[in-house]
Amino acid sequence: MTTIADPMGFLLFTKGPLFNIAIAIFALGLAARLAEILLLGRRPNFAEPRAGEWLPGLRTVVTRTLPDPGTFKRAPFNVLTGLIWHVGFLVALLLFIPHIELIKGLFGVSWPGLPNPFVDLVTAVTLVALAATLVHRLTHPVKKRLSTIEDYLIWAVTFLVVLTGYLAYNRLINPYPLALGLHILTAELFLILLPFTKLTHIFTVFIARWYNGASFGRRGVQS
Amino acid sequence: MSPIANPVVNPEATAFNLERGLAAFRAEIDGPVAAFFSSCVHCGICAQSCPFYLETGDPKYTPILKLEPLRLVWESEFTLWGKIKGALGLQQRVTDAMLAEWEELIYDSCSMCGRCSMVCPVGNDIQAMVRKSREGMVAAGHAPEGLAGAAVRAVKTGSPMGLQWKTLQVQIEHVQTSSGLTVPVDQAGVDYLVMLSSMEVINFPEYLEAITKIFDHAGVTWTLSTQCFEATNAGIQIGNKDIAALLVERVVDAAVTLGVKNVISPECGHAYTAIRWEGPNLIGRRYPFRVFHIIEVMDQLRAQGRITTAGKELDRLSLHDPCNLARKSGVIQQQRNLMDLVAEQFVELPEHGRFQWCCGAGGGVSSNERAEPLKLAAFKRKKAQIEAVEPERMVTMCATCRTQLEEGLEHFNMDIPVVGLTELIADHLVDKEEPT
Amino acid sequence: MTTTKHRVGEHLRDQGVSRRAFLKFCTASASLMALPPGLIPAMAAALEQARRPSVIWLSFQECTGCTESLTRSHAPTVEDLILEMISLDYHHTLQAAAGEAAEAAREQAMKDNFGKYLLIVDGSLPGPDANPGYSTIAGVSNYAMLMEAVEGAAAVIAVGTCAAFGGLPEAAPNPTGAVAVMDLIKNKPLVNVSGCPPVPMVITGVLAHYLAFGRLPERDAYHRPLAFFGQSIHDRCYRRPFYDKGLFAETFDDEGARAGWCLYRLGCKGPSTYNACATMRWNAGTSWPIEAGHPCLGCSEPRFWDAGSFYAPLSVPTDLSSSRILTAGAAGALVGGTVATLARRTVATAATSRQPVTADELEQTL
Amino acid sequence: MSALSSIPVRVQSVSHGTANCGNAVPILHEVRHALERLIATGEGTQIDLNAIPFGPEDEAHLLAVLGVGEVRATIDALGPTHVQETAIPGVWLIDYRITEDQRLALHLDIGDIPEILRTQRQDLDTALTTLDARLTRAQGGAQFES
Repeated sequence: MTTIADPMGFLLFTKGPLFNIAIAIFALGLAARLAEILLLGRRPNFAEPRAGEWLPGLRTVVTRTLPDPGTFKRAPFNVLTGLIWHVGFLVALLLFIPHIELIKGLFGVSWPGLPNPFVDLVTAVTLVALAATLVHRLTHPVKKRLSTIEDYLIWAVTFLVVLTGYLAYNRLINPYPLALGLHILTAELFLILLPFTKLTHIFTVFIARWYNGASFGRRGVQS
Repeated sequence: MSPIANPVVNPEATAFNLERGLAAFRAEIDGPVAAFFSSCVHCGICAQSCPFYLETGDPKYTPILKLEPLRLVWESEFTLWGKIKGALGLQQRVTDAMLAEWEELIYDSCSMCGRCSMVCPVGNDIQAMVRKSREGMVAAGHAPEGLAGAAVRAVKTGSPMGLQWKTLQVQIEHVQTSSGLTVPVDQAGVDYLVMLSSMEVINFPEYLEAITKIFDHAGVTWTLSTQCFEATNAGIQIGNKDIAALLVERVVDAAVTLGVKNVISPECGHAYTAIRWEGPNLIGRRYPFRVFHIIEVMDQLRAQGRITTAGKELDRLSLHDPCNLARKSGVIQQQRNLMDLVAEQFVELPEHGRFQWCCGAGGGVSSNERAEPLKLAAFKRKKAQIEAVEPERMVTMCATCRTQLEEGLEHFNMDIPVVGLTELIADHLVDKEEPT
Repeated sequence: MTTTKHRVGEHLRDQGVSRRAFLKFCTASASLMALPPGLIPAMAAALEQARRPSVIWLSFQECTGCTESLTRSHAPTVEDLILEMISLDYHHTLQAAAGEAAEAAREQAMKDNFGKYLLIVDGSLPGPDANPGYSTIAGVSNYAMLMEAVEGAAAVIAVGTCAAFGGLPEAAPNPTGAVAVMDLIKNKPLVNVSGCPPVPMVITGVLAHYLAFGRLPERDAYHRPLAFFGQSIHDRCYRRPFYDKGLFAETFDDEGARAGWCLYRLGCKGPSTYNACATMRWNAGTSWPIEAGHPCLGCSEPRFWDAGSFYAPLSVPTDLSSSRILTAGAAGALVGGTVATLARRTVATAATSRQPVTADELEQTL
Repeated sequence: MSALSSIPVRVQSVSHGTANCGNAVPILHEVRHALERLIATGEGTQIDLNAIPFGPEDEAHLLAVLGVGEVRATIDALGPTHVQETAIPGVWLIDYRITEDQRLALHLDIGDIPEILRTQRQDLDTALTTLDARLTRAQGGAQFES
């Protein structure tokens, strides 16, 4: 049956077999990707270190979340829209109660959520900020030059995940099983694409920041 | 791992080619490179940290874009996804033409200042990857002529500028005459082996006299080595570990011959990072001595109370942190401690220390004649910083930075002299005559 | 049973129903059909003139819960009135006749009212490809009986989730090869009154609509009457304000449960379930599952038996297995490990076979 | 599973405050709009309270706000129907019940007088004949039953 004719069938397909396929591809792809990185490792470093690596590495993992004041002054729009939508996306992903239930179902861990209207507002802001990042990508000479088809694909998938979530929550697509099914479907697309595209940065960013912080930290610089 | 001469060199064949370059790129890929490329989201923030982009406005100078050849090698040969794409014929490959196009990006428009590595939101150490990319560029025959020439001269004459010991000898005699002190040469078992940079010897001869006075004042035992006086490393600048290792070995050999405990890198940025951080890895073993920058040594002496100064400079002084020394080596507070000894009015540039802006001449840009216009363009960022605080003089501690600052300020008709911090300290040592 | 020649108005007048009583009946019916009160006069006029139709009720793979729901509905007077308005000619559970006499009554009604009777079905039935022996009546397979009866039907009403969507018999692994009525009937007007069981007033509401307007009501994608299935339980739930505020019961015995907070986290399927429980309620309008403190099971939706645990929140996948994720992750680590090991070898090979650069070579380029 | 008796059962009343009355207020606003329309155009409105998702305390809250007015009538047709004017003139509460006193429907009627209270025009057709018959019988001295 088609999606329109059988929305509940569509929802159950996305919640059942497709979810399993998506999570399997995600887990496989991500584990492969992380193994690729971590097993490559680093060559031994014989230079006398000025300081340790672990703490500076961990510090950089945290501190790179916010820009230095100079960069913020030079690229406030880029920095702000990026920060806003990332924070919004994470709030919606991790603090929306239905999502917490999903994570609890998957991994057995849970935490307190935020009131739905607050998450709803955050989601709306996230959508606006995401739209702004697209405009910025299409207009700023550097981003225009850097961007590949993959960048636009990833933007589209990310935007659609948030948009369908917003539409489903606000029940702007009817019937609801169709709306929820579309949201789950786009989220699964996101999961499937994650290990094979730059979406991997969600996980590798911690490794990259750590390597950076460790390398600078070893030389006595807080990076 | 000193370089082994290839036994089957065919003089007819081109020494460098794409395949050799790709092999060199491949040999550079490690976990951090994979993590960095996996994490880049094309946000473009690195461009906001690059003087070459900011002052030209040309997006091709975006730092991460300079790494495209290395990224392609990584993606096509080191990722499952790239291999799948390759099997489907969808994977872009590095070509000789591409490397030719990238030569300007990797050499002329990058001073390896590392500012991009400091601001990248996902933590990519872009500067380190430019260094790695240069390995592939050299092996593929796409290194700039100016850098290749410097490397050849460094290997063949012992100095990238072709400077001979006999020239230095003349200077030593001049210093001894003017200061009345002895410049120790080939003294075994002393605390410090002092290395010099050719540019310093030629452009800023006052440095040698300054350290002679300071060490005499502080009671430090030290020496120069006739076996090797050159601290700079053209192999690092061109980006070739074989040449670089050969040059590092010379320093190590000299230090070992004299049995010194410490080696002092001069007022030069890349010489310090070359010998301090890259050197042991280039030769594949730890040193039997420690390495310090002259600024570190002076600050240690200051902290030990072995440097006593009198009087202060009364004019408004500001400080340029060399990238290699500050951001890339963590020597940031030391020069400020020393400035406090001798400066009445010290003003910081708006962004300094680890977030300072490059003068535009590092990373081999100054040895690459072709890059002259870009070098001058990048300097405008420094110029704007200097204009913001309006100092009467600039102080720095790297011969390359100092030359660039002098030339740049002169180009823009700004009457701001540049002085080396070591000389400034030497000028204020007690129980010495007024400087001439 | 009385003759079908009568019009509804006359028939009721004969039963001694006054105008005010009729108006009251129409008001109740409009309320059942969720029609706006403003339409009551028009509806009264239409019902007055309506003819009493013959109704044949077929029960297949079902539990009689739907019939129970209807006959035990809270408003017997109104139910009586509606049942007065139809001529229920065959319902093997309710009718007095049994055996061959019952089947004869069915045959007769079908013959007499060919093309005009209303066919009501409850229960799913083994499909044409399944073993017909799983469910027969008087030796006739459900499939054969349905196809025969549908021939002369003016419209079909599938009552209950089994008839509408296959329901429990169709749940995995569906041993009887059960199918829904709508899977077999494509060329007749059909309405699905789903629910396990359906709200009784919804059944009578659909009948009243058919009587008053001579056609089936507007339907959704699942052929359910929009008047009753147009809005989800969630949208009509009196606990919705708690959902909107983010106040949830997390166990059946916590403060939130006692304070009547939203039951989403206890597995309520209200957001994805379309039914009239929230406004019509059950048991004489006394209460309904959510008001009683239990999450909605989603019984009026297709495949609700196979939609995961009744007590798992809607956002949780139906077929969770963390071991599957771990297996995939382990496989990925293996693949990645292989790739990385090969890559390390590539690096090592490149490093050892790399031809060192010499100053002589560089000099040649100058 | 443990025995049912091992499950502690506590009956306690929970004070909801106004938490469960969230749906009464929108209805009151709807009544207000209907009143404005009645005043402006004379057009009446019926609101079917069965179609509103009411919590246990919504209805009580709504009726408490509307209050009790002067008129109270009961219609005996198909069970009792209670018509009650609220304290708001023009707002009537009509409670349709069947003989077992179970509710069929609950309406708010915003108008001069609810339709069901009026004499039905169609019934007037029989008014004269009914009266004439009774007159005849009255003149004959017969006793009446209602």
